[in-house]
Amino acid sequence: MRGITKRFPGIVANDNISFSVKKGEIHALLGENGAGKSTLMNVLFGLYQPEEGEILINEKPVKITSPNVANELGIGMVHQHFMLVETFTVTENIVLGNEPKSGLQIDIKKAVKAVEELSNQYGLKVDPNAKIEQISVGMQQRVEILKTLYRGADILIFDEPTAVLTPQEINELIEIMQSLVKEGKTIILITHKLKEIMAVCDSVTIIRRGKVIDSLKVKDTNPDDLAAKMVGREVNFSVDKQEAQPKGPILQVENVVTRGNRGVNALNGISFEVRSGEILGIAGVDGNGQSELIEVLTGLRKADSGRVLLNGKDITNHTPRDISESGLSHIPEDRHKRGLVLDFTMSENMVLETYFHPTFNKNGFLDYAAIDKHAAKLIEEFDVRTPSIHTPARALSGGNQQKAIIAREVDKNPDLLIAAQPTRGLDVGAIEFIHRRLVDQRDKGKAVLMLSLELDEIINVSDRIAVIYEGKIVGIVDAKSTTEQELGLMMSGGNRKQGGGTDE
Amino acid sequence: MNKAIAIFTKESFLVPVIAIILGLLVGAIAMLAGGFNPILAYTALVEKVFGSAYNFGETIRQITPLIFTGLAVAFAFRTGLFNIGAEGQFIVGMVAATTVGVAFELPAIIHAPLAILAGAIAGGLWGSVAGYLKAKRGVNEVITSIMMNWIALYLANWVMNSFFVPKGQQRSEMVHDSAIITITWLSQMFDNARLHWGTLIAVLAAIFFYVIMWKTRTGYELRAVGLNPHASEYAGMNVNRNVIKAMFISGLFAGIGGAAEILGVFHYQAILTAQPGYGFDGIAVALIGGNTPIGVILGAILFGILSFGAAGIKFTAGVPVELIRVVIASVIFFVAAHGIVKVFVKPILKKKEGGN
Amino acid sequence: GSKTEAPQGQTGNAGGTEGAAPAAAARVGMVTDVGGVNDNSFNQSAWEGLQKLRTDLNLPEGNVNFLQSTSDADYVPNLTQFVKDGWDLTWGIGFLMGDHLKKVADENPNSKLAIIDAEVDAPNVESVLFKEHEGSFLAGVVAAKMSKTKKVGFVGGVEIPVIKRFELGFEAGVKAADPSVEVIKIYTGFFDKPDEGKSAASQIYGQGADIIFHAAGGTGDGVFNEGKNRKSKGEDVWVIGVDKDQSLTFGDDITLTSMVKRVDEAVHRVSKDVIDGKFEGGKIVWLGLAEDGVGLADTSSKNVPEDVLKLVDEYKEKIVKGEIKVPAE
Amino acid sequence: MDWATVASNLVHDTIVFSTALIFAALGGLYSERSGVVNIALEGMMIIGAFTGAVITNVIQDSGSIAPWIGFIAAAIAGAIFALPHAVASITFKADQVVSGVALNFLAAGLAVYLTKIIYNGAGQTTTLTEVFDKWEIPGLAEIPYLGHALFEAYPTSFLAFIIVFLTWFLLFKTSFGLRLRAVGEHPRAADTVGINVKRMRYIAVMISGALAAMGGATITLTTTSNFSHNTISGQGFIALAALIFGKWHPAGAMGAALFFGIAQAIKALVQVYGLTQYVPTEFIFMLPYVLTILVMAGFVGRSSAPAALGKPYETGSR
Ligand SMILES: Nc1ncnc2c1ncn2[C@@H]1O[C@H](COP(=O)(O)OP(=O)(O)OP(=O)(O)O)[C@@H](O)[C@H]1O
Ligand SMILES: Nc1ncnc2c1ncn2[C@@H]1O[C@H](COP(=O)(O)OP(=O)(O)OP(=O)(O)O)[C@@H](O)[C@H]1O
Ligand SMILES: [Mg+2]
Ligand SMILES: [Mg+2]
Repeated sequence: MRGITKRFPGIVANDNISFSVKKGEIHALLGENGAGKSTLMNVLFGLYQPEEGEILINEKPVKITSPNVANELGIGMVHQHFMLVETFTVTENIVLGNEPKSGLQIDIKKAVKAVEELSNQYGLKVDPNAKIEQISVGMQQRVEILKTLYRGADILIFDEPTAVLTPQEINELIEIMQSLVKEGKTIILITHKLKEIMAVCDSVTIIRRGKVIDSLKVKDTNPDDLAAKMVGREVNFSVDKQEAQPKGPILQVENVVTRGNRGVNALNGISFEVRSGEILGIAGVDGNGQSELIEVLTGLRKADSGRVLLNGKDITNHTPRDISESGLSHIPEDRHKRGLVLDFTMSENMVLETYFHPTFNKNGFLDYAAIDKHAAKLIEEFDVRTPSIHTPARALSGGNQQKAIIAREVDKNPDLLIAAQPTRGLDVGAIEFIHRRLVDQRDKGKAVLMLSLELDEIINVSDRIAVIYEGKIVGIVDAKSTTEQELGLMMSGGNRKQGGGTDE
Repeated sequence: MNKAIAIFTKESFLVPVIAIILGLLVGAIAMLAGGFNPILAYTALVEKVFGSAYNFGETIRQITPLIFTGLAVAFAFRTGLFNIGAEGQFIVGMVAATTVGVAFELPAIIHAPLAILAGAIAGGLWGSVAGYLKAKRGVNEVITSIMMNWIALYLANWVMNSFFVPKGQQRSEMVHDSAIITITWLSQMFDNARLHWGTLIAVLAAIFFYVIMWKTRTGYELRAVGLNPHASEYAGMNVNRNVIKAMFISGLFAGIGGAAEILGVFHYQAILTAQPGYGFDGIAVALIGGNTPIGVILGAILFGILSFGAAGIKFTAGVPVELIRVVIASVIFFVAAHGIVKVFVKPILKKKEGGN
Repeated sequence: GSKTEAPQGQTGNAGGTEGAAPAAAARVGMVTDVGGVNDNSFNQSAWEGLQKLRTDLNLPEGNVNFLQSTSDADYVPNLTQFVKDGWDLTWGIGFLMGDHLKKVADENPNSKLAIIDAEVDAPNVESVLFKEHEGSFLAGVVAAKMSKTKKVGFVGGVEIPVIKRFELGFEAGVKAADPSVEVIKIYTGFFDKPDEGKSAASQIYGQGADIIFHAAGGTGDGVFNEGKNRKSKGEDVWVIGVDKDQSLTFGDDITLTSMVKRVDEAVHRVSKDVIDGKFEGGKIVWLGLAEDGVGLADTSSKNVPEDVLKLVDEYKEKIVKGEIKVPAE
Repeated sequence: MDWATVASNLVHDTIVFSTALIFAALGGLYSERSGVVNIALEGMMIIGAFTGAVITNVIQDSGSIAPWIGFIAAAIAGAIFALPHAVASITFKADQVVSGVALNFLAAGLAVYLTKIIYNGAGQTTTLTEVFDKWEIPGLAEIPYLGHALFEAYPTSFLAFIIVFLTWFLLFKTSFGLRLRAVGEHPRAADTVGINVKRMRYIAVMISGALAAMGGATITLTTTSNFSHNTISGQGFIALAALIFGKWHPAGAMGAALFFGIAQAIKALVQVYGLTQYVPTEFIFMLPYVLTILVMAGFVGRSSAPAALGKPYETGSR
């Protein structure tokens, strides 16, 4: 790609970007949130038309006017937000747009066979007849990869493929990528995870604010160097924090049972406690009851039995408002669905849970001046980059949206802060900031409950780590003394530690 | 505040204006195609509306219910609901006002307000049925409100036939004078045009809309729930209650509209053979007005002028009154597809900038 | 301030009449309900009456005109339009316009108005009503005499006094001619929905009736459709039309006879009276068999046998003489 | 009167009344399955009813072929009439509800306006002399009761049922259908595999117009024999309700349409049997609507619309 420039209203997303990828390599694209990586790849895939610049494939200039053209040129893209039709089967998704036919009908049998063949060839296990809405995220990603392979892609673009995967799935994906390269495919990988770049990539291009900073061989660099190039300053990876000074329990969860969306028990008598002045991390493979646990704790889902105590007060099945007012804050895992009203202004979003407090609400009338002042303060304090407090939340980048949510939740000065996937999809700079905030909260003597699918994060940030498996805590370990191996084993249901509960 | 005055900002003001011009042009083309003289017709329209005090007064009468139903539709829109049932809410508002107006005898100072209040509450409750079914049973409010329109129509007729219509008549008895909200002196000033306090109430309702929606805690919740129910639930709002509340307030507007029509215009209720149509027209009004209260008032004025003036173009230029529907449709269409309008707006904006 | 007599820029239909009408020429207007002047029913009939007036008196085209209402709220401004414009006579067509016409009449005491099918008590309004029950009685006699299945049907529009008169008269006629004949009745609730009429007719024929009398305006078109459909399948069914001679519209292979209501005559006569200076404000005119305001269509002899027509004439005489009193409500 | 005859008549009438709704609901199905809200079914039916009546009227001297030509003309007119909705909501990314409302107004105005111009100021077309005659399926129609109920109907009714089947086949068995549904569920996904989202939606909206117009023409060419301002009067909205009620599935939409048809047929039946003595007529008139609400609230509950319904699609390529 040569001299690519792509502008959006008010922003130059790609500013004269040139970079090249060699055949058969895995090339990483690294950059902060909003650096312009996705935009660049969308240009390559024909979803956006650049204002300037040209693209060459095998040294021949090409015009990629639509994804169709990209497909024909052998470019396939695995998008971060999967491009899968939830209500279709795996096979239907894969063959969509390229269906084998017999007469007027789609030849579904032939399609299934083609899918099976491909999946065997590349070791991508899928159930061809399962509906997308029924399969795991990891499996969905394999479907995405199969989709590109089915179309005969030679160049595969992965946009943040690991952000949504469990450690096991990440390992599998890395193997898949390596086998793809062996088969002669070329891969462009967008990721924020430097470890992954070091592990699988051959070369890396770093983008900052729409410009290429550097392009180099992975073996000639190291994570600190990459991070510095990406952010423009030194980044501290290990969260430096004092020894925790835990005191009495803030949150006590006793034998909670609840049904999940599919009717079976998602929580099977889960028990644990979080003490003031500590960060409890909950590790586990996605789908083992994490989401349901948070929903029960925050009042969004009913517990069938068991008790939840906050500061000794029973809050089981209380309303979300009641629980929030009792001193619990929650950074939701899906910021777009739960965390923000995207069409509200930033100002309005900053009081989403407190608008009715006397500070903002006078006899049913809202004091917008007070709200604006409050918002301006938070935005300043948490360095949320937004053109103005009256900008709709929708217009902010993901990282800044997340910062805003954290500002709002931390500002409530809760006794317990629940942080679910607090850094998903964020760049290292933002991650550092958020981790810092969680630790600050702990140091103020508050309790923090963090759920994350990323073991690194869990191990780095938590003081104690509880492992959830099939709706139960199967063990609690000290973060300082545990290893990824140990956690991984517990997460897969092996080696259940005894006394899995709390140390009462 | 921004939202309410957004309609006056350069582009968002120009779009409807150009849409109206384009709509009138489409109408002119349709008239030429039908062998009529569009200039004569539009002149007749203007003359009809502004040519005599009586007709001008009657135009105001025509505009008033449109403001109410427009507000009803717009309010629901703002909270993420499509209230296609303003029609039914309007009808039950009429029934309630008639009931209070005919069945009770009270001092005027209480009677008329009570009758209006009854209409408001009836409309609100009728609307909240759709809200309730949506909230509790997940039934699409579009379907329920369409059905509720027809139920309202027949229910109204049943109530009238059973309790209020004298034998051999097709309408209820007159409401008592104490419940009537006609402004007699103003009416006389306008040559007996049927002017009533409902018009003032309509303007107050628009202000009420604005205040509730953008100044109060209730409005904040209603908007949040409409824009993102999941986040609202997370933030501790009762989503279901807010959906019902939104439909209640929406229905309130339409209900007052119905009550005002009875107490101010007809003074009795007739057996209905068809939907009065104000509810559906209210959808158009809300859409032309960009679902803002000021927009609704302006939209209702436009709509009212066009539809009242239609009789003028029939009378003078022989053009079928339905032509006006074509014009209104085109206006809505161009407002909706403002992308098309912007094609026309751009050069104008450019010229202005160049001039400055 | 009002400027009631403001000269309209131009009066006249499309194309207009350039040389303005002679000052003395009379102008008569009418206001219709939503049905409009081509409803195959009394609006149309009334308009035909005015057209006839125009040709008879050789009036310019713009001197008779109509305004169609799109809702109840339109009646008053539409009537007022003619009144304020100084037209010599303004007609309101239909029962439903009664109250509205009264209001306009009271507010404009110097104007002249007239109404069909409703009683309006005002010194400047002449009301014309019809004894539909008398005519319908005769239709009932024909139906009873000619039904092979001993079942006949009635399809009504909206259940208002006018239509009730049709129903009661028809039933009385049937029972008078043959008490063993059963009458099946349906009110569709609409005057302008042929599909409802068709459904009603289908049900009634399905019950074994072979003749249906309708008093449902445009809804009645559906009754004819259903009848025709069945006739083409070989069923021996008939429809009795209403208001006008409907065999002219639907053909005499399906139209047994029609109960004609001479709205056109009435409109023509009263309008002419006004022009001749013989307007009788405040008067309520009832037109029945005696006045030839109602009756069976002249074309009846096509399908109705001689003996039945003779019987009809006998009944007619008795009614006119007052020997039979047909129930009206 | 035996109950078998009553039932037979009831089913027969139900089919007559449901046919137009089936056409229109199927029309809505195509559009909405592709992600474009179609609240303009009402308007499209009006255009179909109008065109069907006028064209048939003009050529009715040519005999029993006339209604067929009118019917086809209606379908074409409907497809053309749907075009502005497609342009606004697909190309110009307008609010689809607003655009639909505009079309409803336009149809109501335009059709009557043209009628008045064509028929000398009359609010309706003259009564058609040539309309569809009922067909009897040889052999089957002679079966007692069942024959009258099911095998004696207007050709449009048979056609409607055939189109229900064809739609099901097209939607769930062919690649066109797979693509159409993909566009309605996840247009971006469809786009990235090379499906022309906009073109699919244009096609769907135009099919929608054609089918809804056929529904409208069915009414003028079977039950009313003329077109007037209230020939359709709300049936497009009922069809929309049937579509949602039927969960955007061809068979479901058909079932819902039949449900409305039966309620309408019962209305007349109840009067014939003199039940109005016990129940006021108004309550009988209300019946279909009350039943719909009860059924929706009681049994159907949350219905799942196509995921991308109502959302304009931005390619980003501009
Ligand atoms: N469709 C769009 N319209 C307007 N601005 C856009 C659009 N898409 C992206 N941008 C802006 O372009 C810039 C680059 O966005 P891009 O998605 O390429 O970043 P990224 O590097 O992929 O970030 P992330 O790590 O969050 O995925 C951002 O500032 C973003 O706000
Ligand atoms: N129309 C827009 N106006 C302003 N900012 C936008 C617009 N569309 C997207 N953005 C911003 O651009 C950024 C990139 O958008 P995108 O849709 O690519 O989401 P994303 O979360 O970065 O996903 P991915 O990393 O897969 O690209 C996001 O931060 C988003 O907030
Ligand atoms: Mg990105
Ligand atoms: Mg991202």
